[in-house]
Amino acid sequence: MRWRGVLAGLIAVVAACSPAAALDRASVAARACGGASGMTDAANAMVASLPDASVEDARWVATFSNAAIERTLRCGAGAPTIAAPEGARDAASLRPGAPADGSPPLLSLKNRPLFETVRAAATLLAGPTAAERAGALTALERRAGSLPPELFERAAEAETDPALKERVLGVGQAALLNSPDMAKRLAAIQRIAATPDRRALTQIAALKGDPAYGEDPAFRAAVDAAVGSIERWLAVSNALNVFYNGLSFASILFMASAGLAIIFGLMGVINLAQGEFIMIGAYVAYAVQEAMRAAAPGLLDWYLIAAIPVVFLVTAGVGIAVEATIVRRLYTRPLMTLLATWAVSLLIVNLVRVAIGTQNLQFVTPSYISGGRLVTGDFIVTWNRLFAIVFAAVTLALTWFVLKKTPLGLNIRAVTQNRAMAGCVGIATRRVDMMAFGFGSGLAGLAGLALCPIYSVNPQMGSNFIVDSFMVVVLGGVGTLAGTVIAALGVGQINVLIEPLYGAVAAKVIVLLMIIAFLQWRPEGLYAVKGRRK
Amino acid sequence: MTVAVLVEGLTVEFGRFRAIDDLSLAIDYGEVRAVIGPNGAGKTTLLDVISGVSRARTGRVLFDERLELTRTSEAAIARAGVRRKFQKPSVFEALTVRDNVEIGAGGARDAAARDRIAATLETVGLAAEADRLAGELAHGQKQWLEIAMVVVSEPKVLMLDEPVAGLTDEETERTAALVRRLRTPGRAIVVVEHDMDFVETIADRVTVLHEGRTLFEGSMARARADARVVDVYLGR
Amino acid sequence: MSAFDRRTFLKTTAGAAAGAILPLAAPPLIRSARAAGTVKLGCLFSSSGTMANLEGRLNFVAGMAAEEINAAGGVNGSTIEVVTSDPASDWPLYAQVGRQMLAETKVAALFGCWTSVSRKSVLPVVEQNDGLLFYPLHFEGDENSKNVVYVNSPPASSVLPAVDYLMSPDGVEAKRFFMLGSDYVWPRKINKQLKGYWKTKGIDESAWKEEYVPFSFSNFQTLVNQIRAFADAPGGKLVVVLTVVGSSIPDFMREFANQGISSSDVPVLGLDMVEADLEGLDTQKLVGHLNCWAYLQQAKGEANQQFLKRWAGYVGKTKAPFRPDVAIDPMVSTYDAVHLWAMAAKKAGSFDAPEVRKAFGGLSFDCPSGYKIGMTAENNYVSRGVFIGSVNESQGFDVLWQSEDTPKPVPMSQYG
Amino acid sequence: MSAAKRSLLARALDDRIFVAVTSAVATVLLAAAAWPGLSDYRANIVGQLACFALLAVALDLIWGYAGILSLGHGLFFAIGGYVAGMHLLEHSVAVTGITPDIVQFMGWKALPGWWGPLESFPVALAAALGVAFVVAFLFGWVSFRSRVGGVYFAIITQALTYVAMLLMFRNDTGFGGNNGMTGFQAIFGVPFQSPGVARGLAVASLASLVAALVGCRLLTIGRFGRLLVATRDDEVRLRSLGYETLRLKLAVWCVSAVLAAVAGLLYAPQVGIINPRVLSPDLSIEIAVWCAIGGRGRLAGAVIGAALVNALKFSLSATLPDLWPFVLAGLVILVALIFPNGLLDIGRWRPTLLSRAGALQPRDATP
Repeated sequence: MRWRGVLAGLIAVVAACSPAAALDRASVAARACGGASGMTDAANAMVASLPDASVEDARWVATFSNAAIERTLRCGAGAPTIAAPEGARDAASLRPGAPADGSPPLLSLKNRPLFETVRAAATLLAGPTAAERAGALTALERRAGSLPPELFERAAEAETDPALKERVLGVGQAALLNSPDMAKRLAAIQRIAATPDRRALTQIAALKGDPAYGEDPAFRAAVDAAVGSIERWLAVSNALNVFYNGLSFASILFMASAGLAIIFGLMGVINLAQGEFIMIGAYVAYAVQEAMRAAAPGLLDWYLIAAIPVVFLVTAGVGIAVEATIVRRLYTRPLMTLLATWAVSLLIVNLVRVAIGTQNLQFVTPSYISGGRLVTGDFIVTWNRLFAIVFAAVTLALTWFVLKKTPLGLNIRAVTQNRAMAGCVGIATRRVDMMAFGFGSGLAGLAGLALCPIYSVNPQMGSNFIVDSFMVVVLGGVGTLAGTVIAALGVGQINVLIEPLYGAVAAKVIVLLMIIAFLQWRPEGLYAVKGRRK
Repeated sequence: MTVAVLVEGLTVEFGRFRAIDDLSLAIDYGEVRAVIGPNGAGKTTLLDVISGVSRARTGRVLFDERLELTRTSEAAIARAGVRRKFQKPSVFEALTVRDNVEIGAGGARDAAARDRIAATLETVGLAAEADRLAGELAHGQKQWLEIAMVVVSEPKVLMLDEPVAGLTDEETERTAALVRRLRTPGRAIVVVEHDMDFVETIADRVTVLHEGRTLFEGSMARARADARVVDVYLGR
Repeated sequence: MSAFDRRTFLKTTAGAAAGAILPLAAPPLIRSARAAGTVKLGCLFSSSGTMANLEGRLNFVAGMAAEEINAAGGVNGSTIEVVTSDPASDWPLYAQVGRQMLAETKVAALFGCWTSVSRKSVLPVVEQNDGLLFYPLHFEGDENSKNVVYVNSPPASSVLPAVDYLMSPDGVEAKRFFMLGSDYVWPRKINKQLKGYWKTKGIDESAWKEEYVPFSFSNFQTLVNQIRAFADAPGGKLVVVLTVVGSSIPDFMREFANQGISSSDVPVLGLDMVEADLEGLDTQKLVGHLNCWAYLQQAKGEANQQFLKRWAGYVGKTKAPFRPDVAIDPMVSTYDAVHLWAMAAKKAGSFDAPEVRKAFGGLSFDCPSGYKIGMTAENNYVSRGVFIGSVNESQGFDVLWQSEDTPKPVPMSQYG
Repeated sequence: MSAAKRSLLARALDDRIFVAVTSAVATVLLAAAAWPGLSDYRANIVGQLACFALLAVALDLIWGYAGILSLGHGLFFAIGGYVAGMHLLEHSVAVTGITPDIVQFMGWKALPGWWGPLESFPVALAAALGVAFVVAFLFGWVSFRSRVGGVYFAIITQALTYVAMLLMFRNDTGFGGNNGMTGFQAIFGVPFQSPGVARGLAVASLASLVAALVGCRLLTIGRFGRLLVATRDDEVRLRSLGYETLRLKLAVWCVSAVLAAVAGLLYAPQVGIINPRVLSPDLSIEIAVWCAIGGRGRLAGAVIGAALVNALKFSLSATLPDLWPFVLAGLVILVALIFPNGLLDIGRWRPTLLSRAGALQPRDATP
C-alpha cells in the first residue's frame, strides 16, 4: 500500500494522543524547525489536533503547513517566522513585525507528503471557499485512510455546499475500510470500487487476506464483486491509455512528416533539413513568447496561439529561401538534394548553437497545457498531448483544405501528378515548387510549435525526428495526405502496443523492420500513385 | 504461319483507372501493324504489357504461340526476341553510341556481332558518331540510336513507340524507309504513332484503340473512312 | 581522352604524389609545448553535437582553474595553457583528437569525456602513449587504468549510499524500484549492481522492474503509465531510479509531472540529473525529486562560495555561452582535476606523466563541495563526498543529505 | 583509335586523374613502408584516411556507377570493424592473457565461446567478408527484386543501419553495447605499442586502397561497368534489352558491401575502438558526402573527397573547433551548386556552369 510506511507512524501518533489534544502553536512551530524528525512530530501533532481544533486553529494549521511546503517558513535563532512580501510574521501568532531571519527548513521526502496531507485536511475543515475545500478534498482522496475518521465527519457536518458535502461523506466512507463496523466496511468497499484504478484494486484485493473474507459471505461477495468490477474498468482504461498514447505519438509523427510528405510528393526531394525546420519553429515560438513577455505580459499564457502565424510564416520563409538558393538548382538530382539539405541542416544547427547556445529553451507552461485529468480508472488525459493531438487535427484539416480548395493546392496536385503536363497548361511549376516547399517548411515549423510543450527545445532536437518521419513518409506513399495520416497512426499505435511488451528499444526496432519489410512488398508505400513506370 | 503476338481478353488497371479493357488482338509475322488512337487509349500500356513492364490484371499475351508474356520477366521477354523502343527516347547517355548498340546486341563480341553492330550503325546513319557519348546526340539521333539498339539483336517482334515524334519531315521519311527495310517475313513490327501520314506509309494494318478497347482494325484507308474512328480520333 | 598527352600526365601524377606526401613530412603545425615556459593541458569536451550543452562548459572550467594556478605562479616555473578542441560528440573523434593532442601538441595531460563510451574511446590512446586522462564524471566503475584519473565516484561510493538513504526510515523506506535507463552500458551496469545489492538485502526480484529506452528517446507516455501502474501495485513504496541521459531526462520529468505524479507519490532518483536538465522545465511540480552527486551547488562552505564567484566572473569575462549562476558536479570535478594535476606535477617536479602519476598518492585538495578530497597510491581514484539533492522551485537542487566524510572509492563492484 | 580494340589495361590508364590519384596513393604507400622519418602518429592518420577512402570507393561503386545511393554503408563498415574487434580481443587474450575490459563491463566470465575461432586471422577475414556479403545479398536481393529504388532505397538502408545501431547499443546484443570493443593489446602477435604497428596498418590500408582502386577501375571500364552505367541511366531500358538488372545490381552491391567491410576491418585496429557510433545515420550520410565532394562516379573523386574531408576534420576539430561544421556544410553546398561533378572539376570550372549545371553529370538511377 502506497502510504503504509508513512502512515503507520502517523496512525500510531493519532492513537497515542488523547482526542482532545489542544494545539500548542508555538511548540509545533518550534518542532518544525527541529530537523527532519522534528518536522515529522510537528505534522503528526497537527493531524492529531485537527478533529477537535477550532476553525481558527485549523486555519493556522493550513497557513503554517503551507508555509513549510512553499518554503516561506524561516527558522533562525529566534522564534520561527513566515516570510511574506509585506513583511515577516511570527509563525505561531501570525502577528506581523517579526524579524525575518533564518532559512527555510527543507522538507524531506518523508515529511513532504505529511505536510501536504496536513495542509489539505486543515483546508478541508477551514478553507474559506468551496473551491479551496474541494481542491483539498481531491488531494486527500488518495490518502483518506491515513486520517482520523472523525475528521471527515466533522468536515461533512460543517460543509455548507451540498454537493461537496456528499463528496466529503463519500471520502469519509472510503476511509473506513478497516472499521470494526461491517456495514461501514461494505460501504467503504463500494465507495472505493467507484474509482476503479489500480490503487483501489490493490486496496481491495488485500482484503482477501482479511479473516472476514473467509468468515462473512456478504463481505466476501462484496470484495469479489468490487475486484471484478475494478478489473473490468482497468481493462477499459488500459485500452484507452494505449489508444490515447498511440494517438498522441501519431499526432507528433504526423506533424513532423506532413511537410516532408508534401515536398517529397511534389519534388521527389527528401529534405534532410526538415528536422531543423521543426527546431526553427520551436525557436520562433520562443521568440514570440519573449516578445509577449516584454510587450503584453498579461497575455503571456496565450503565446502558443499567438505564435502560430508567426511560426508558420518565418519557417515558410526560411524554406523558400533554401528552395530558391539551393534545392531548385538541383532539381534533376534528388539524391544530391538529399546531401545538400543535409548540409543545410548542419549549417542551421550550428548557427543556432553559436548564436543562441546549446541549452534547453525555457518555455512558460500555460495552464491549459499543464498537467492532466484522470478520466476513468488509470486513464489520464494530459493536456499538452491533447494540445498536440488537436493541433495536428487542425493542421490536417487546414492542409487538406489548402490542397483541395485553393489554387495553390490545385497547382501542387497538378504538378505532383504530372509535372510536364502541368507545365504545358501554363502552371509555373518552379513557382509551385517554391510555394510548396515553403508550405511544407511552414508545417514543419508548426510541428515545432506543437512540440515545445512536450519535448525539450534545443539545437539538436530536429535530429530526433529524421528517421521516424522519413519512415512515415515512405510508408504512406508519395503525394497523398491520407497515406501520411494512416502511416502515422499505424506507426504510432503499433509502437505503443509493442512498447510495454518488449521495451522501447525493441518497439522501435520492430516497427522499423516492419516498415522495411512492408516496403519490400509495396515499394511505393501504402498509397502509391499507380501508373506507368516509364 | 504462327501468330507473332496474340492478345486475349487483356485488362490492365492502374488503381481505379482501367487502361486496357478486355482487349483481344493478333499480330502476324511479316506485318507492320500500327496501333493508333487518342491519348489515354491504352496504346503504350499495350506495349508495356507485351514487353513485361506493366502487369495485366486478367487475360494473356502469347508470343509465337508458346510463351506467355504476362508471366515472363522483361529481360526474358527481350531475350526471347520481343524488343521495344520507348516513347521517350531511352538511351544510356553516359555511354558512347557504340556501347549503346553493343549492349543492345547482348554483349556478343565476336566478329559477326561486330559486323552487325557496324552495319546497324550504318543503317541508322550514326556510324560517324560511334564514339560520341549518347547524351550529346540530337533528339532525332537519339531516336535512331534507340531503334538501332533494339534492331541490332534482330528481334522477332519489334515495337516502336512514337518513333517519329519530334522529328523533322526529312528525318521522318528516313525513319519510314528504315521501318520498311526492317520488315521481313519472320518479324512482326508494331508501331504506335500519331503521325497519320507516317502510319499510312508504313503500316499494313492499323488497330484503332479507344478507351482500352479495339475500335477498328483494318487498312489505313478504311480507317480514314470509318465514321467512329474519325469521330474519336482522326477528326473531320 | 584517347589522345592523351604523356607529359601532362606525368606532370599531374608527379604533382599529385608530391602533394600527397607533403603532409607526411611537414613540420608539426603546433609546436612542442614546453619550449616557451608554458605547459599545455588538453581538453576533450564537445562544444557541438548532442553532448554540447553539458560538456561545453567544462572547457571553460578548465581554463578558469588554469588561470587560478597561473595567477599563483604557475607550476614548476611554467604557466599552464589550456588547449581546447571539439570532438563533436563523435566517439572515434575523441580518440583521434586525444591522439593528436598527446602526440603532436604534446599536452602534459588530458581532461575530458562525459559519456563512458568517449572515455573508452580515449582509453587505448592514453594507454598507448602512456598519457594521463582526468575523467570528471561519475560512471559505472569496474575500470582501473593507470592512465586514467577517475576524479568522480564509482557507483559503490555514490549510488549505493543514495539508495541506502531512500530505503532508510529517514528517507521513504523504499521497498520497490522502477529502473528506467537509456539503453547502454552505464545504466545497465548501475542497475545490475543495484539488483545485486538488493539481493544481498533480501529484497525479492518481484520488487523491481527494469526498462530501457533508446538514446534521445522522448516519448515517455507509455512508460510513465507503466510506472503509475507499478506504483499502485502492492508491496510498499516505489522509487524510480532514473538513468536515462541527455534530452531524455527533461522529457521524462515533464511527462511524469504531467501525469500528475509528484515526488510525494513516487520519488525519482535521477542519477545523471543536473541543473542544466531542469532548464526549460516547470520545477514547481518536480519539487522533491532527487539526484546524487559528489557536489551540489548548495554545498556549504567558503570554498564553494569562492568557486561560484569565480565562475560567475569567468563567464562574464569570457562571454562563455553558459549560465554564470549554475554550477554542476562535473564542473567542480574538472576544476578539482586541474588542481590535482598541478599539485602532483609540483610534487613530482616534472610534467612527465609517469612521474606525475607517482606523485598522486597522498594528495589532498579542498574541493568546493566542502570535503577534503584525496588520492592514495593504491589507484587513480579520488575519494569524494556524496550529496543527495532535492529539486527545488528554482530549477536547482537543495542538499537533502550528505555523507559524513569521503568514503573510500571502490573501483570494482562486489555486486555484479 | 577504337575503344573496343584496345586492351583493358590501356583503357584503364585513360583517365589521367585516376592514374594520378592512384599513383599518389601508391607513392604514399611506398613512403609509409620505407621512409624512416614518418612518425607513428602520422602513419596512423594516413592509415585512417586510407580506410575512409576505401569506404568512399565502395560507396562510389554503387552510387556513382550504378546510381544506387546507400545511406547505410556504415552497416558493412561496422561488420568489418566488429569482426576485427572480436578477432583482436581474442588474439590479445591469447597473446597476453589479460582479461579485456569488455568481459568486465559486460559481466561475462570470459569472451563468448563462439568468438574463439575468430582468433585466427584468416577465419576473421572470411567471417567479416562473409557476413557482409550475406547481409548485403539478402537485403539487396529482396530490395532489388521488389524494385525498391532511388530515394526509397536510400531511406530504407538508412533505417536498416539505424536499427542495427539501436540493437548494438544494447548490452544484451552481446557486442559491448554503447562502449563497443576496446583495449586491443596485440596484432599478429605484436603488442600495439611496438614501433612499426601503426606503420604496418597504414601500409595494409593503403595497399588495400590501391588494390581496390585498380580492381574497381578494371571492373567499371569493362563490359560490367558499362552495364552498370546503363542501369543507372535507364534501368527499364536495359531490362527491355534482355538484361537481368537484378543480378547486375546485386553483384555490385555485394562487392561494394564487402569493400566497406574490408575498410572497417582495417579501421578498428587503427582507432583502437569499434562501437555503434559507426552505425549512426550521420556517418553513412557523410560517406556519400565524401563521394559527392570529390566527384561522384569517379573513383579518384571518392579518394580525394574522403581524404580531404577527413583530414580537414581531424585538423580543424583540434585547432579551430568552432569552424569545422561550417566548413563541412559550406563545402557540400558549394559542391552541390557549383561543382556538380565534385572538386575534380575545379580545373574545368567556368562561371557559366552555374547556369547550366546538370548537362552530363552522373545521374541518379531512374526510379
